[in-house]
Amino acid sequence: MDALNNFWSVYSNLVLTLGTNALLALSIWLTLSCGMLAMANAAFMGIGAYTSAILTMTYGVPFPVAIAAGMAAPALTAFVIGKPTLRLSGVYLAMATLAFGEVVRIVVLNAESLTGGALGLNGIPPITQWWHVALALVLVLLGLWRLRRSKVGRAFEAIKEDETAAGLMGIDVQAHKMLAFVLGGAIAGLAGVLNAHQTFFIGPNEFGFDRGVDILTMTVLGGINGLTGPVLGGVILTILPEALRAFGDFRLVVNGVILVLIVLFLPKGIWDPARFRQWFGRKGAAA
Amino acid sequence: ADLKIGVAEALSGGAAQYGVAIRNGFELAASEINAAGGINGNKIELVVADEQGKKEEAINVFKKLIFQDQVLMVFGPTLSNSAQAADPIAQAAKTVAFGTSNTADGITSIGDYVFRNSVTEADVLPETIKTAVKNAGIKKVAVLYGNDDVFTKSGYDNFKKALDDLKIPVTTTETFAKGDVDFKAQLTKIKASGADAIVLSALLAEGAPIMVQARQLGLNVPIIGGNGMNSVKVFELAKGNSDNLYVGSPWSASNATPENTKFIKAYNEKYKTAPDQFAAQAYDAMYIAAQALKGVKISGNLTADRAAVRDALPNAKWTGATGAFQFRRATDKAGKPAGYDAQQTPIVSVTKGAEFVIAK
Amino acid sequence: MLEQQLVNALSLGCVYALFALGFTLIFGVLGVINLSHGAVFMVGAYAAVQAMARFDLPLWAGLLFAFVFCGLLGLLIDFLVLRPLRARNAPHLIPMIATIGVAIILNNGIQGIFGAENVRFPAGVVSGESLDLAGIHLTALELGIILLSFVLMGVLMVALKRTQLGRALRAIAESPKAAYLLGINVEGLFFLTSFAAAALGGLAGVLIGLYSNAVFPLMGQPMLHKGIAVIILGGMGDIRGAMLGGLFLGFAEVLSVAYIGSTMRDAVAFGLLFLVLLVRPKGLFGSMQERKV
Amino acid sequence: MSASPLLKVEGLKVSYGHIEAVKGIDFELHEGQITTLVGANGAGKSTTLLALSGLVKKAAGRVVLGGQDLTPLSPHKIVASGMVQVAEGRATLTTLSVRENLELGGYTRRDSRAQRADDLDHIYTLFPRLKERSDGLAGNLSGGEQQMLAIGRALMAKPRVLLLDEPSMGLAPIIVQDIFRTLREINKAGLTVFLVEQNVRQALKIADRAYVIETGKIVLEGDGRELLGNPKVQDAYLGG
Amino acid sequence: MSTTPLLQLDGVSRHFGGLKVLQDVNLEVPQGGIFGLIGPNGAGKTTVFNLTTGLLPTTGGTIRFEGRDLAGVKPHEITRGGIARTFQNIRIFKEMSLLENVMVGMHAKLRYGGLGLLASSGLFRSEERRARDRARELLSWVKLDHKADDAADNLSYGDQRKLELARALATEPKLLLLDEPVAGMNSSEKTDLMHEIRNISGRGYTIFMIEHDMRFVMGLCEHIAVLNFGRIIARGGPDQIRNDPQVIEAYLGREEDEATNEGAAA
Ligand SMILES: Nc1ncnc2c1ncn2[C@@H]1O[C@H](COP(=O)(O)OP(=O)(O)OP(=O)(O)O)[C@@H](O)[C@H]1O
Ligand SMILES: Nc1ncnc2c1ncn2[C@@H]1O[C@H](COP(=O)(O)OP(=O)(O)OP(=O)(O)O)[C@@H](O)[C@H]1O
Ligand SMILES: [Mg+2]
Ligand SMILES: [Mg+2]
Repeated sequence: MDALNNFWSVYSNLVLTLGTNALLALSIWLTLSCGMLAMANAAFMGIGAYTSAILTMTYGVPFPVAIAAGMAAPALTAFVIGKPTLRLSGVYLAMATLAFGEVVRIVVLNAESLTGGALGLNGIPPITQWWHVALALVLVLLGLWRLRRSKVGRAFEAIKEDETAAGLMGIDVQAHKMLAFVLGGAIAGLAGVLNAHQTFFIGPNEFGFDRGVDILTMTVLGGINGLTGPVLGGVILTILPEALRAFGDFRLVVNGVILVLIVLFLPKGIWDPARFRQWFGRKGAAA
Repeated sequence: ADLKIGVAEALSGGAAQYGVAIRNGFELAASEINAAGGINGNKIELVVADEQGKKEEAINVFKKLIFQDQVLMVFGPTLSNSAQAADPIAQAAKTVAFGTSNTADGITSIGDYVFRNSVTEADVLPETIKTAVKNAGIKKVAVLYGNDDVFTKSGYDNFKKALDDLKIPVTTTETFAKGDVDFKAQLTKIKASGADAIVLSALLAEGAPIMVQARQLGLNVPIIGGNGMNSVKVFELAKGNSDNLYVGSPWSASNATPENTKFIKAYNEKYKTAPDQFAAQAYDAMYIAAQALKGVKISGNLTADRAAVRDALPNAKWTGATGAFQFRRATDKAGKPAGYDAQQTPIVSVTKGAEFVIAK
Repeated sequence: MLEQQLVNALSLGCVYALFALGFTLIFGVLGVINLSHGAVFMVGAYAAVQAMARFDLPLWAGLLFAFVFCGLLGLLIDFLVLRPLRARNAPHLIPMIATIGVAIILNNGIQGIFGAENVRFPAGVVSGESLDLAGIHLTALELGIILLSFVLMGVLMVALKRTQLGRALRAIAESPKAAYLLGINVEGLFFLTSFAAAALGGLAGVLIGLYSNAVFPLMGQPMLHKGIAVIILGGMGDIRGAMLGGLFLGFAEVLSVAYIGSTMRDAVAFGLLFLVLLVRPKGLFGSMQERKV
Repeated sequence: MSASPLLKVEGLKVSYGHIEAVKGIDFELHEGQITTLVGANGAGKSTTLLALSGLVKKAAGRVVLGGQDLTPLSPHKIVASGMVQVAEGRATLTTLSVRENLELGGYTRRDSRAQRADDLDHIYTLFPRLKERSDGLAGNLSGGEQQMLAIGRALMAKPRVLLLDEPSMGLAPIIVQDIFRTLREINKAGLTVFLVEQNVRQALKIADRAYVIETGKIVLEGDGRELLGNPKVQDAYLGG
Repeated sequence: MSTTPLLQLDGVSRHFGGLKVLQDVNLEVPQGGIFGLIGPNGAGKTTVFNLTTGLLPTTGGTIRFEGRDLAGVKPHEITRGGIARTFQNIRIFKEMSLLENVMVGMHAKLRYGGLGLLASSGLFRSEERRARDRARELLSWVKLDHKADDAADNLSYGDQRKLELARALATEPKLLLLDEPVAGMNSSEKTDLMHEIRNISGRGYTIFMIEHDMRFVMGLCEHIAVLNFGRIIARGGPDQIRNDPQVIEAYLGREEDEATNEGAAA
């Protein structure tokens, strides 16, 4: 019990970060599963974080309300920018969404009276409990799991493979893309709310390009062919730098090497059911 | 028994430039203290951890140092943003968090376990401006600062306040972002505005090229810099264009007190490079802490010992590389007493021929 | 002031273009958004600084050294990372993620070796002379960057559009399988491209390092962000687009500093990028052609 | 029949994962002849061709072209040694112009520019439709036009052996006639042709030699006309 | 049966830049039966399909389906309205299983709503089961049911075409557009598919197909239109078309060797 307590006091923040990172990975997975490389998730996370932090700090609203608002604000933003941007494809979409993220960051930097500008917001009440994160993750996973097994999930996948053909199957391509984008925004916002109320502080530079790339890396590294991949990717990428502390000055080099090795040897992501089947199949055949 | 002290600094990522110098400062001071017999016979053992300049990492590292490594107190973290996130952890665990490079407002209002010896620019900048105005006959200035970085932005806020207080007109205010390489657009505008000086809140990575490009554009006015520019590296990075830069800080490379001379020499010997203000402040911080620890009876009960350190620290006084030092109580948002800021006298110097010359 | 600002915009635009040329080349042929290009760029700057400082080399030799060194580094990255991924038919985002790993290795490796602090080129390697004409100021280095970026663009464009090699590269870009069927040495050309793109990146690293006077381990990251914007603006993989995208961004930034205010500079630049994409979804020069049904 | 074959394939096996698509086949092509390989969907015809060109890995077997062992060569070397393929699905380079596609066909050639220009003209007389669209993007061609382009492009390489994977697919009857006539012509001019076809009747008619493949194994071989009359072939491939 | 044709093209034209791919095309596909569209490569046949399914806008003229003008109607709405198609260059969803491919086709026919699926699990389950059963049935129509759970990518060319057909049928169309359905199949497979299509037509689907295989076209279609250089040059029954000198000149060819056309008499 003592050991557990001790573990918790050392690693609680890490564990909660695992949860929020898993949420972020899932949020971008949603758009990827629909064939869109949309990289606005860091910005959506930021919008969620700022919205909720301002609400709890200056207006003292209850946490559930802050969560709802922190999810609604990015979802609404996604809806508004989705209309023109989702026509773009591939890296062009990625760039437009990154550009949008930059604009958000600069607006936050300049809206000093509300956001604290470059200094960020300090003294956010640490309301987030472990079970908030756990519950959020479980609910999101359940929802996405259901979605994936439904006609909506199939439509996402069809759109990912061939938009034209999907349209000719009676799928409203634009509406489905919008749905993925908006839901992704809401989930990223949720992660932002939980993160803001866990770390006392948020600043505009946390939600920029690097975070966007981090989120994408977690998901792709984990594997995008299911829900397990993003969660796994989020967990591994969060833990890895901690686990490598022994390497001292060169630990991030080791971190990079491991990243490359994973990608090289597991190019479809860490969680790749097809490969598992293949391994399993081969073993079965050998036996 | 050894006195375990945590050092949480950014040793990788963009803030590593500062974090590494800071760690060096601590290690130099600790080895000197240990070589001289330690504190009441106890050796200092530094537990160094990399917080990458990220807030989550800073929290993780603080937790690891406080709960797992069971340190007596923690130095760091490097960036103010990280301090905003990590210091509350120390506060809640009733462990001293001692920052040596956090200059942003409000850090010490987190609680009474939060200390820093980094001089906030609010105290320094008015002095710098006054001296520069007096020396160079400045009437109106242009302001240039990095607006996406806490350090340079809070520096700017203080500059602005000081300029307002001194009633010095500002011709134009321009910004840049971290990582920019070209500042000519801003400098051209400043030149056209006819300012007598540039007030510059920047770190060296941008500050040095700004000086060079300003001179290239024929903008030869004095530059008034903040803490970030206070480094002899400016002579190397802005070689040939480094004159006429005013900086104010308790620490100056050309301050020839015996303490400072000894520090610079030792640092140069150990790390083969010149120290900067970050290193100097870390070095002094270690001595300040040592000073306080001398008066603490280590009982072996960690909770009690930590509280004892906290109680001893506010009274520590020390004259080191940065001159005479003592703490000053800060208040929190509600005006109640909270942590402790530094109380020091700044020295203003101006660059001339690859040297800082103290300006009166 | 306007004249000077226009000149400023031109030289900044060419700085961006110079970085973007190699970046767009590797995308154009390998189809990989090479996020290690910024790191290779940084390695180029370090390679030249070290070579010039240690052996007292002149600038041209430093440039040559960085060119070759980074070219070889590009080959190594291709050989160890990208080629195995091609052989394994990795899904298209995967090579990009791998290059993130490479960037982490290079950035932190250099920091581990040379430290996190700024270093600079030996003083006096570039002529301090400058062109002053009717109140306009242009340094020799800026002039060099402007000229070089235009020359490189010209050379690359001719090479890609008018030669059999260029056609082969475009064939590979579209379909390696088709290229194989035509007898094109696909792997060989992939290597060649990786070499050339990285070598160009190294060259850009030296020149831009000289220009900004600050060489440090993370100097490539901000450049990378801008570089992505530039090649998207121009149209991914399009050489002429990289040049025009660079100029577009340079002018957008400088003019917004001059007339709107520097706090809004990036907002204006990225806002414009956003708008350009809405009007031309494949960038200024991206082919607007839809896949035929 | 001439003495030694131009191309000899022995014990060729190809697997996708743990599915064996080609299960050890032997066949040969003789200089100046048309040889055809016919079989149902999924029998392994395309796989065989891809393996010959080195685009899929051979699990076993040997490919020898005029005494030169091609087995270990990489695809571009195989093309350079004179064996060129028109693949299923055409592999049109959609973002290049029609002319550029054709010019790339001659990529491995080392002869004069004028010689290549002559050959280009020859292709244009063979397929006038391509000449009309010569500067347009190949991606905008109709399906049939793309097939012409693919054949034209392969001919630009001046191959010794031409491998064709279903060249008649998607073409108008009049063009199919043209293409088979062209094939016969270029064959008469000395080109060795290996033809994979679904249009079994047509293929057997022009073939000197034919192989029938079923689920990765060769089940019948013989003279083209002879197989046309074979009741088993009639039954399985020529329909009622 | 009503007199209005199911699909009607009225003076339709389509240009790509200066290229006039279709010019003043008038076509009527009657309700029921099998209608054929033939013509040389590049004549514009596929373009007719692209216009009909809303993938491209017309340059001029109107297209009506069941009397309704299709101008500006989105592809997915046209599909929901009852037109399905297959593609000349196969476009199945390669990474999905055969079953999933077909289930995608049933997208608009499943009655649980977008997010309602999270709430009502009873309806969700029964609808999904219905979709699965129906998809298997459709796969068995084209004799692919034994591969239902394989990845579509691993199918051979001919099988991919059949899968596309099953997927198109899953949208429950009134009009089925087939773009060269037997390209890449051998004679006996063609014969099989011919039976299949006749069956499908017998179930009440109207079929409009493009095909270059004359045995197939002549054997199946009651009405045929011939497109050449973007214009209709002939219309009529198989016999009429076969003997039309213009069609022979432009499309069929005059080869004495009639076997080229795979034996016009099927
Ligand atoms: N990339 C692949 N991965 C796995 N299996 C494959 C792959 N390509 C082909 N196959 C399988 O290999 C077998 C042979 O396929 P192949 O394409 O060679 O047949 P084919 O004779 O050319 O048929 P068709 O006449 O339909 O083109 C088939 O069972 C097919 O499903
Ligand atoms: N998106 C497009 N842009 C430019 N030209 C096009 C486009 N789509 C079709 N075309 C041109 O229109 C003409 C008709 O094309 P279409 O695909 O309709 O022919 P088709 O009759 O189906 O021929 P095939 O029998 O060979 O498939 C062709 O010359 C083609 O190049
Ligand atoms: Mg085949
Ligand atoms: Mg067609």
